[in-house]
Amino acid sequence: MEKYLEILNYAIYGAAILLLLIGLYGALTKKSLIKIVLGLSIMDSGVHLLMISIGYLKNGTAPIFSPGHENELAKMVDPVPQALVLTAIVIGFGVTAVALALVIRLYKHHNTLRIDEIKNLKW
Amino acid sequence: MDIINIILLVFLAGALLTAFAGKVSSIVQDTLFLITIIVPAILFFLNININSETVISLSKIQLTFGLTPLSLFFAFIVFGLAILAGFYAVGQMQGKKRKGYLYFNFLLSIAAMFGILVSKDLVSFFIFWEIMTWSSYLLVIYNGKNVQQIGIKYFVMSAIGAYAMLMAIVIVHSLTGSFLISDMIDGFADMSAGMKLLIPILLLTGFGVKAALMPLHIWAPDAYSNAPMSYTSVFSGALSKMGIYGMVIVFMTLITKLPQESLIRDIIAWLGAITAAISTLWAIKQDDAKRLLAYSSIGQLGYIVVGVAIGTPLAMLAGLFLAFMHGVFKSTLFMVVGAVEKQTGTSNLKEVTGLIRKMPWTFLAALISIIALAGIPPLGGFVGKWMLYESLITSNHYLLVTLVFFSSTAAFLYCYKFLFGFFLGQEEKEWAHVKEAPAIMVVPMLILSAISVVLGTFPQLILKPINSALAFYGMPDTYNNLWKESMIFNKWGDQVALTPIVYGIAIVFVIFAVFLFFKNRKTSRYVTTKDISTSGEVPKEYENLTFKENFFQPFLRAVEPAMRRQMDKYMLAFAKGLEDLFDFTRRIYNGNGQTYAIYALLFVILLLLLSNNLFS
Amino acid sequence: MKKAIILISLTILGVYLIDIFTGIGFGTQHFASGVKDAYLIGSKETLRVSNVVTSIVVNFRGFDTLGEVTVLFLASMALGGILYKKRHDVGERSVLFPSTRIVMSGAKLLFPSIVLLGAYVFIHGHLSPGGGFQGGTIIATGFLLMLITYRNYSVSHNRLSWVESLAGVLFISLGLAGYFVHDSFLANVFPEGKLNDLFSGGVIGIIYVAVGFKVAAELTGIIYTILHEKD
Amino acid sequence: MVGTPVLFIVIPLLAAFIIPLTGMVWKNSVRIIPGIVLSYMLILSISLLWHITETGTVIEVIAGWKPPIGINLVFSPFSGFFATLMIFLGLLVWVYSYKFKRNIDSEPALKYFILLMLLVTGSVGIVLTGDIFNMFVFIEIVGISGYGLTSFYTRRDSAEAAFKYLFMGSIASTFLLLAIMIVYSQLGTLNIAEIADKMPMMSNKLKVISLIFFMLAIGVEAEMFPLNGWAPDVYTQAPGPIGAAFAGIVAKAATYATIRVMFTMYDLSGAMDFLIVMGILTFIVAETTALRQDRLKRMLAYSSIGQMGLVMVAFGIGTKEGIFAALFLIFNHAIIKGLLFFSGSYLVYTKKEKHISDVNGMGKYLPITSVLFTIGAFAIIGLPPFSGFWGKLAILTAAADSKMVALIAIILSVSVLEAVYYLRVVNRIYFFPKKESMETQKPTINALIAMISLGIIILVIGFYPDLITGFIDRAAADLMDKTGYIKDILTINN
Repeated sequence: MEKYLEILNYAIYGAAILLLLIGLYGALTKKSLIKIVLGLSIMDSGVHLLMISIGYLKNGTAPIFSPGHENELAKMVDPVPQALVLTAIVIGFGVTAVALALVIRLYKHHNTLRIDEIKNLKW
Repeated sequence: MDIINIILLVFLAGALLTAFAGKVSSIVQDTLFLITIIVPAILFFLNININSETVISLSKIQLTFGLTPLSLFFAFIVFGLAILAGFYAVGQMQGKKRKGYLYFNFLLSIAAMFGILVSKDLVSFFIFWEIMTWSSYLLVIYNGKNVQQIGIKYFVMSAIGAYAMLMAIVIVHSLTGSFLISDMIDGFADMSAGMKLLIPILLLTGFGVKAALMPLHIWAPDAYSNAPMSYTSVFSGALSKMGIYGMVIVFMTLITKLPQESLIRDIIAWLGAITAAISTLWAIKQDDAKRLLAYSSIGQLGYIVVGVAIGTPLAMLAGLFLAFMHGVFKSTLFMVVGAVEKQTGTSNLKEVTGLIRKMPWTFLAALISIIALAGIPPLGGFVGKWMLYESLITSNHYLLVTLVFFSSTAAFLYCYKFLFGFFLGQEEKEWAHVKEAPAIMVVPMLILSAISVVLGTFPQLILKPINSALAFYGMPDTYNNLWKESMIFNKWGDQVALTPIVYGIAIVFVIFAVFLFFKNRKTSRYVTTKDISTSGEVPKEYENLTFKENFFQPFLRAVEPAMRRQMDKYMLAFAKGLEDLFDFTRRIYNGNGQTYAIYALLFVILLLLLSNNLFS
Repeated sequence: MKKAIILISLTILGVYLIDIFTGIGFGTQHFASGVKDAYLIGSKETLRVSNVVTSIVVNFRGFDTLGEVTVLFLASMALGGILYKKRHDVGERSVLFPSTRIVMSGAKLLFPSIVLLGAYVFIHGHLSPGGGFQGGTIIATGFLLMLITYRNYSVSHNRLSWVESLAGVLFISLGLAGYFVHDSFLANVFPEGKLNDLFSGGVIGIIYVAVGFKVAAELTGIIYTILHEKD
Repeated sequence: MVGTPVLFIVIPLLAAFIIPLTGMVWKNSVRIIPGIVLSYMLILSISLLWHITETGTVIEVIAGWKPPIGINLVFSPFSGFFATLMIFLGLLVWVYSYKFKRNIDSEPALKYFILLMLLVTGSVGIVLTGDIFNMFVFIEIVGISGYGLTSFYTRRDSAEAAFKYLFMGSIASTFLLLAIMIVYSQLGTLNIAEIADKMPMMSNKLKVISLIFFMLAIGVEAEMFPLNGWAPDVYTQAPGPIGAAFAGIVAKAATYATIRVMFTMYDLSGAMDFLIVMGILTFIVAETTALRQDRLKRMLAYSSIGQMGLVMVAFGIGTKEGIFAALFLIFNHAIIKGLLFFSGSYLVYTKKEKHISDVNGMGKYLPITSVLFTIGAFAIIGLPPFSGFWGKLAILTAAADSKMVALIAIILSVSVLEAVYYLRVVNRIYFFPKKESMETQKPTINALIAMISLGIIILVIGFYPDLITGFIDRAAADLMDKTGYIKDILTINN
């Protein structure tokens, strides 16, 4: 039983990696630009989840010295990945916004969202 | 500041000034151009000092300049031709466009040749070599005819040669830790066997391109014939000699230390001889005088290479002597073509006829140079060829001498074709207006012709510097014992043995000519070619009585199999194949962003799978 | 074929990733000594900021945040460039379904409280979970709500620009104050105060407020630009 | 000393935040302020570059926290060389495009200058930062300003190019985060110097895999072979001078990142050989593709990619000579490619398709631009006496000293191709008849200033390379001194 729980511990890693792979799969196989952007976002989320879970400590607390918990330093989870994820999320948001704007323009320009039809620039 | 630096700076400043002086006035530009050629020449010859060295120190590299006797000899050729061709160019460029462009590149390539000769280290050698290449490249495409093919061909071949040389240079540097030519020569003996073979081959490739050696010669016919003739005379006369200069150094210093010495010598000599033979045949076939001379140049360079490659003292003497002679007479001939082209507007041998009376001085120069080219005594060409044959025979290269002799004889055909085409034959109305070229063009030709004549009788004038040049690289001193080397010299050492005979013949000839002149003074009458009505049939105006069409057809038909395989075509096919291949490979950039992302994924996967082997 | 290759590749990638991360282990301390402890102690002792993530984001790694804010700024600027139209028609937006009266009134009702919540989140960023980014995002959602509910609701671009720029300038000026006073960019120039006080952590709280304003303005601007696209 | 490294980042950002406000009042300020800021950065970086020759590397900590706790900026001879070069080129791009388009007063055109300034800032940040996650942030800044600049012209296929760039860029950034996290999970630090110091503690497997992810991420920006599909599109579709900025600034910064990661952070033995292989692949594929291009800017783009491949090879050689060669090549590439993009975009300015045949006969109509293009072409081929020659000589010497004869042969044979396609263009400029009905656009004064100054630099360095070899030498020595770098940063007392 404990062994299975041990494996369950890794479920969050598994989920994150699965998200990453799903996102990548979507970005690489879907033809619609919107779906590709979605895929990229999902991929990003997967990595963010992975980052957060790396910093986790078993039975840890949030890295906040709230009143009454000022001395729980050893139990606190690693705050660094959380800070990094915050930055990464914001950056991911910016990139997604730009991507969607580009998609809008591509659609206006080519009147299609299929990536394999938008190939004016090649070779 | 050493004199060499000053000369180079004068060249550079002069070139820049000349290029822009066209905005001021044409005369100023011409004057500046000539000054820029003459001043360095004077400076140079007033300050010849074999032992001095100038070093320009950069943090990584030291550029060393200095003179050797060999480079002094070549500097004679370069400066002499440059001055004469310079005057000629001023005449030829009268009223043409892009004068500044021509002058600039002309000066730059002269400067580069000078730089090559005074370079004592490989880097500055290479720098000047490349400057020479691109400045001559810019002149090859000067006429704008088919530049994409001709220019690129020239540049690609040059680049192949230059990069082979560069490869040799950096390898030498890595092995000896120095760029100095003398260090290369000293350190050569200690190199590994593979490097010993690789370095001379790479260097010879580099020099072989400029010397138009088979199979690296494909650029030459087009390049020589497409450049303006004032420059081609330098191009063929002096610039190609830079290849010979390099070859002489390689053969005298590096090849001698090789175990495979005789093999390489034979291969290069054979290549030279084959070059000579094939290009002579091609020259016969040409109808354009420029191309004819271009092929002829390649052939002549072939002889020179044979001489240099065989490498016995006599062969070396012959090679370098021929190099000098070739510079003299071939540049005269190119000048002749240029003059004819300027006056008639074409250089096609089929079209232009009967200029002998219109351009007598040009004809005289052409005649003398053709005689020198063909190797007929008593002009300079004969001495060189004799020495070459003799050296080949004494070193037991009988097959080689046969081939050389064959091409030399075949050369008569195109010599005749050239002379006949322009100057003899019937006078066409079309060319009735043609006048003699301006003096500024004719005088350089005549001066060069005079040199051909003088050297035929007094070859020692030039053999002496050649001898001291060779002695510098350890060749036994032959100058005082020339008679031991060749039967063309008499025991007194300084005269051609045939000279009395030649003089005898000449005197008889002159007396006969004078006799004829006086005898026929009253009775002679000028007739045109059409004036043959006495034989019963009056030719019409339009009937072509010259036999310029299909000149030497039977002969060409006989040698045609030998000419069917053209290096050009193979190389072009190769280039085409490469381009098709690249067209295929560039399809990996198929324009689909998703595909690029898939590449990225595959890149990662591949690296992950190979990671154990890649990194450890 | 292509899909098969991708699937296989992704499987391989997945196997490698799982292999790595099971190797790393979950829920345990992976490294002997890292910067983590220094951050925890520094936040408590020196900066007196109880939310360690905030002190990392704003102070220890404040430079990242500056870059992050710049990324947002750039994104809104690039967006404006990409979706640029000659004349800004501020007229009605096209919406699939016009909102009902209930939605309209509800939105009006919710909007102030959303903004207030956002403000609360970024003002207390150094005390509790939350901060400038989170608060700013919440405020932007308020604007989003208004924008999708009311067809002709408009936000003044100029006003957004002002907020955006001033907040950015405030952030950098506070940083530069540290540069001039303590020779180190972003160094604290205000008194630290007491742990778990609203006015604690010196500049950190103020910077996070600036970040909150900036993020709110930028996000709103981005949403506004995209919503104004006609297809 | 005019300031410290942090001002390289802070001043442009401050300006970027202020410009929208001043722009409301005085429209031209949007155009002028970036120029002032870039000039200030140039002065700052040059003075710092002189300063460090006496005092050694300048390390600045942010927020008063010493490394590895805080983020630090490192202005060493190596990074300073890069920073100065990039800022200089950025300033020239600004000068060139000051009045690039007549209709530049419209709103998005004004954003151009801010984006340009932030592109330079981001690249300088990549180079100066001593923190791997901070580097990620700066890479994203560069990326987003790159997307914005690429899609600047709404009429062209620029959105397509930008989307491809973004697609690759976001995959890259995902993997970059992954790699950073793997490293962090093992070593508990993000500081490059400390990572390098602690690297032996990491298991070999994780080392290799994280390095691969790093290579994917940075390889995209550094235009490494299978990852560079976006690059030619972006170079082509972005406004002319931005092509120069990508070649001279972004690619340089990415190369710097590659070297920092591979050389300083990791101690894997096969990494350098790997760099050589990837570099030579990039070089060959890009140059052969460039040979078959019929559009001018696309040709220049592929050529630029090829040159970056050569730089990678030079770094991969790994000896001090190799790094010297790489830095020299980088310098050359920045100024020469800059000149080529600058002059090339005027040669085909009026043409929509920008075919190579559009330059036919331009020598007569745009004489100065044509001469400058020719100088650039000759220089990039590596002909003396232009500066390109010294770079080529340096890399060949370095390769020869490391006994890589085959490498020399490959480089030289591909260089022949390079000569071919550049000379094709030069031939067309001068010796082909001009096409019918073609108007030309004379370069503006500021564009001429930018181009001529680049041309002069090419010539001056060609004649007297010692002007910069000192800096390059110090930079190479600085990079080679890995332990010195780690020690400098970890023992700083500020």
